[in-house]
Amino acid sequence: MKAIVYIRLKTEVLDPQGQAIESALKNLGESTINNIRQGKLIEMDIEAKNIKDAEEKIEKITKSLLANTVIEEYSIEIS
Amino acid sequence: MKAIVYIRLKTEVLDPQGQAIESALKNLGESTINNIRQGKLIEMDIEAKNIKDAEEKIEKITKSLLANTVIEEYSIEIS
Amino acid sequence: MNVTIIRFPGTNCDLDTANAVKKVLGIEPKIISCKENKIPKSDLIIIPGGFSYGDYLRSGAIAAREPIMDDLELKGNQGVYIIGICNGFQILTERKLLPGSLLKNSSLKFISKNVELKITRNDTYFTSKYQTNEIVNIPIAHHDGNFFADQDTLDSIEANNQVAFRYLNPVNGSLNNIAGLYNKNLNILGLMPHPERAVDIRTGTKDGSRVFESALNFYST
Amino acid sequence: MDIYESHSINKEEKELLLNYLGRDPSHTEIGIFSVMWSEHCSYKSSRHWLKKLHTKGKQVIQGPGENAGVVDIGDNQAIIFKMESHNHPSFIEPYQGAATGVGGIMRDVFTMGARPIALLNSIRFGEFTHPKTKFLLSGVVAGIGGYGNCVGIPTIAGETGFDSSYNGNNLVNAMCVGLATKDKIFYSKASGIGNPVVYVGAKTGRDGIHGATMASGEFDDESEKNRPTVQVGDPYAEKLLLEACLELMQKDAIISIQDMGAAGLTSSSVEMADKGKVGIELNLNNIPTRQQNLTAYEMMLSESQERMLMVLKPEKTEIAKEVFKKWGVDFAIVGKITETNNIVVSHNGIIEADIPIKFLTDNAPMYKRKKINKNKRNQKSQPIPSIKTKDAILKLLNSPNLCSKKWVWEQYDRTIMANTLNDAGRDGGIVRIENTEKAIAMSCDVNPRYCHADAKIGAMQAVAECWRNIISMGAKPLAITNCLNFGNPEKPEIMNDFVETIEGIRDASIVLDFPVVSGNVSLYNETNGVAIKNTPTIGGVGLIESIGVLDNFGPLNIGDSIYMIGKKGSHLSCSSLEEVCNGKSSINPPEIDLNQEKLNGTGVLELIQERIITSCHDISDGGMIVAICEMIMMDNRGAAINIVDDTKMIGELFGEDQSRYIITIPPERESIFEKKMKKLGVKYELIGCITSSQLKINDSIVISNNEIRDAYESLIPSIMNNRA
Ligand SMILES: Nc1ncnc2c1ncn2[C@@H]1O[C@H](COP(=O)(O)OP(=O)(O)O)[C@@H](O)[C@H]1O
Ligand SMILES: [Mg+2]
Repeated sequence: MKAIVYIRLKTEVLDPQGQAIESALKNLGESTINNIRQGKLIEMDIEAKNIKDAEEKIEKITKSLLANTVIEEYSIEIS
Repeated sequence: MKAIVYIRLKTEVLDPQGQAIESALKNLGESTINNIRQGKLIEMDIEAKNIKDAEEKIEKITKSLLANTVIEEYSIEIS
Repeated sequence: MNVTIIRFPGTNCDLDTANAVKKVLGIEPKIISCKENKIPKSDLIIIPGGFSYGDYLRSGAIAAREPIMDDLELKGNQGVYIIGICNGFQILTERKLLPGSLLKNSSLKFISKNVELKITRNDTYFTSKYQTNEIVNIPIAHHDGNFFADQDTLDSIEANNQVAFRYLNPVNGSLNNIAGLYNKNLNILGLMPHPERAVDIRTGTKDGSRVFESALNFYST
Repeated sequence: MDIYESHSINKEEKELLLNYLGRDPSHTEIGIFSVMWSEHCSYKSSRHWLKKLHTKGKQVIQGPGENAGVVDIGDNQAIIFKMESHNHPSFIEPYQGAATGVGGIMRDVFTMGARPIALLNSIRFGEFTHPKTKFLLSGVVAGIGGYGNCVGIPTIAGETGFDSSYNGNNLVNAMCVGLATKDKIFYSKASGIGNPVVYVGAKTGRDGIHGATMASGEFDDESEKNRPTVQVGDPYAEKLLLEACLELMQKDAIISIQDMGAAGLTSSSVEMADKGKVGIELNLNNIPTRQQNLTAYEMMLSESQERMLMVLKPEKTEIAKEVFKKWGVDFAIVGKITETNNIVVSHNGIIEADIPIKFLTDNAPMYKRKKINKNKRNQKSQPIPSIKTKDAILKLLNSPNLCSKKWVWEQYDRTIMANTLNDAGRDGGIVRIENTEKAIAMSCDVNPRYCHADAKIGAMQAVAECWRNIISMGAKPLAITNCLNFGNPEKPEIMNDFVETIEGIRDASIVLDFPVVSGNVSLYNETNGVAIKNTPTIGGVGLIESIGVLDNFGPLNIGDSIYMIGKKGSHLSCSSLEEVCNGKSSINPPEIDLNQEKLNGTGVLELIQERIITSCHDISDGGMIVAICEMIMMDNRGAAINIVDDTKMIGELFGEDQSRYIITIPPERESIFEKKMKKLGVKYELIGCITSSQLKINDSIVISNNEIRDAYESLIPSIMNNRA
């Protein structure tokens, strides 16, 4: 199975990268794009009996390693 | 409208981050997860007449700024 | 006094830190690998700077989950003194032994320079040789030193007087200009500046020596 | 296009190859020939001329020809250093191109047994206003910092330049300096028939298999994206490889060792065997790979980073394996040394290549390309437009080439290892040797404007400027490395400049006893027929025997007198003033008298060593006044300058006459100083004194520290902070 974990900074955490991209776009004359935020995605292959099993496993590693829940939130997609 | 750009390293480009995460998981005893690759996601609000218009705009800024097409590939999602 | 330095793969300030301890305290510290099961009995444990595991994923994230960190946490809870310098600070926050988190510098660039720091209090194990409110000059060299904590956490840090050092001028976006931080019990210190690079006037500043001298002072009295 | 052409093997080379082999080569063999006969590996245009460099001296332990040069610094210690270009990769992908450039040069140094102690770099970009410049500058600087900072080696000096000739070809020259024990230096010469050939480091992927050397009918079925030409650096892997190699080097297990740089496994195995006059056999099934199904061709040509090849003592293989296991680095026995004098490559039981090594090395093509001397000299110098002196000073300080490069070097960790003795912004960098009183001073220099005007004089000046910078830091210059960046050598005028450059470097290094111990050539830096200005970057190292001499040296003291060493300035053509005010410069650089250079420099060094003077800075680009401004800004002081003859003011302030220094002396030591200079026959002149603030010239020109600082420091941030 394939899994993707999407990791985003919590809304209240400042995102200087998103801001930098936004101001670069503004400099290029692009003003219709706003609220840019940058996150991560982590993709992997996983061996598991079924989707639920996979989900549990991914949830576990995400909480324990992939995301830092002090500043980040995440979502998981399995296919 | 909201747009998300997903940016991934091209398949054959070395991904030291993915490798490091994978071996960290192995050290933590997790051996059913393989081929980890790390990518980015960039989210934004966009004003556009319609989806097609938005897509074109996002495509343009992705090529020119968000993604490094020498080593990365991307996909765009608009909602 | 027994000083132990923990080295992770990618740590690169281990030797500098050991040299500083030797130079300032005349003590030969023990450098151990994070692959050891246990940390030897120590009066002071130092997690030095560097790029543990390449700083991949997040700075300090992978190192914070090493088995040896269980023992470090245990010792920290028992009151053993611990310093995390730069990457060591990041590891300690990732392990949640210190509150908050260290984000990318607001400039998004690596910053290497000497900065002025204000000593917040001198009644701790790590700062007794400084004066309260004294301004000192110590180098920083990091990409992810932008201290962040949610408002409640930040309020409690301030209320408990847990800030150890503040940048005199904003450098990296840190909230409240926090450059270094104690845990509630004041036995764990994390700081972004590198005191081990400031122990010899020939390299520009000697203001970092007193972090180590304070520890020795405490030990010998 | 036939398969040879698509591998950049021309008709004559094809004939030569077929003649040598007496049969049709396999695809893998064509690949091997193509990389080994490429300009980059074979030095086919430059080999003949490089032999003319001056490479000897009693300080030299190893000159050019090994992975890096080695000089003696006494006490059984040696300094190992080299500079290398990564121009093309950093134009395609600035971050990774620059990062892997740093990684590559570091491996060249630690492969010889040295622990790297400092990094330097010389980087050049197109005009400030060119659309790509910002992108390239920010990527290159982040890449250099990203790699060196992570491995943990201080990047302590370098130079950053801008010129329209680099619009289509930026330059990234990285230098690494390492410290070794003199009797524990490792070389690449393989020996011992039957000894195991061992691969260590990162796994091999399809990185960097270059389009030009591979596009061919049968290979087109693989999609483009499967063949990334861009290598991604992994500094974390490098750090582990570095520590593992240095640890193994303590265990008397290594017979020879060689990093895998350009042309990866092919060139490393061929070079090791060639040096030892032995054969080598590789079984590619044992190569650690990142992807499945790599072909022999791909494995032989891959330029994956962070890899090394070694020949080990057979009885020590297990010990070696343990060391690498401990550091988490791949270790594989991939072949053995043979007596055949051939390189034999097998994969899946099939012999993919079997080539006599000498065909790839000694017998590789070598060209004595045509050269034409198009004398560009003697164009009339252009009149300097009338500009107020004060405005001219500020304009120069605010120009791309002379302004502060703090924006650049603040991104480099300069203090790691805790031995950096002077901060950036001085003449170069100094690092102390741990547990000794010694220190090493280093600098990289070249003035492409002079080299463009006159290749030979420009080259002499590059060597001399580097020498001067090292002297200014109180060090005795030891030796140099170089990176010769030029356009297309098939153009006779460029070839001519290349040859004159070598002559210039040779002449200067002979007179100054500053031999070349390593280097690199980068040709074809051309886009759409426009070549870069000749850029022979010189990187030098010098020795400070006792760092005590630096204790009261450096910071300016109010009341000290300012002297100039050397003759009064007057030469304005080809100067920065001309370039900045006229937008172009004339083709008439200042002359250089190497004997005078030596006399002045030796005198200054004695002044520092005898603690007579309190600070020193060389005069280069921008002339005397720019040097003075740089000095007073560093320490936030002022200066009062007297120019006796007002009509000669511009020449004295901005002239770029060579072999000159600014020094400061406490008034009470002036008489010893003067006596000494007279005895040595060195010209000097009192030009003013250090004050607490502002620059004052003849009471008529006054510039505040804020004005100077603002002009000097604002340019790059104002442009760069304007981007993502
Ligand atoms: N790319 C760079 N990397 C590191 N240091 C640099 C770089 N560019 C400039 N510097 C530093 O800035 C200072 C001034 O550079 P430069 O004008 O080239 O010096 P000089 O003319 O004395 O050789 C030097 O200390 C140099 O080391
Ligand atoms: Mg200089």
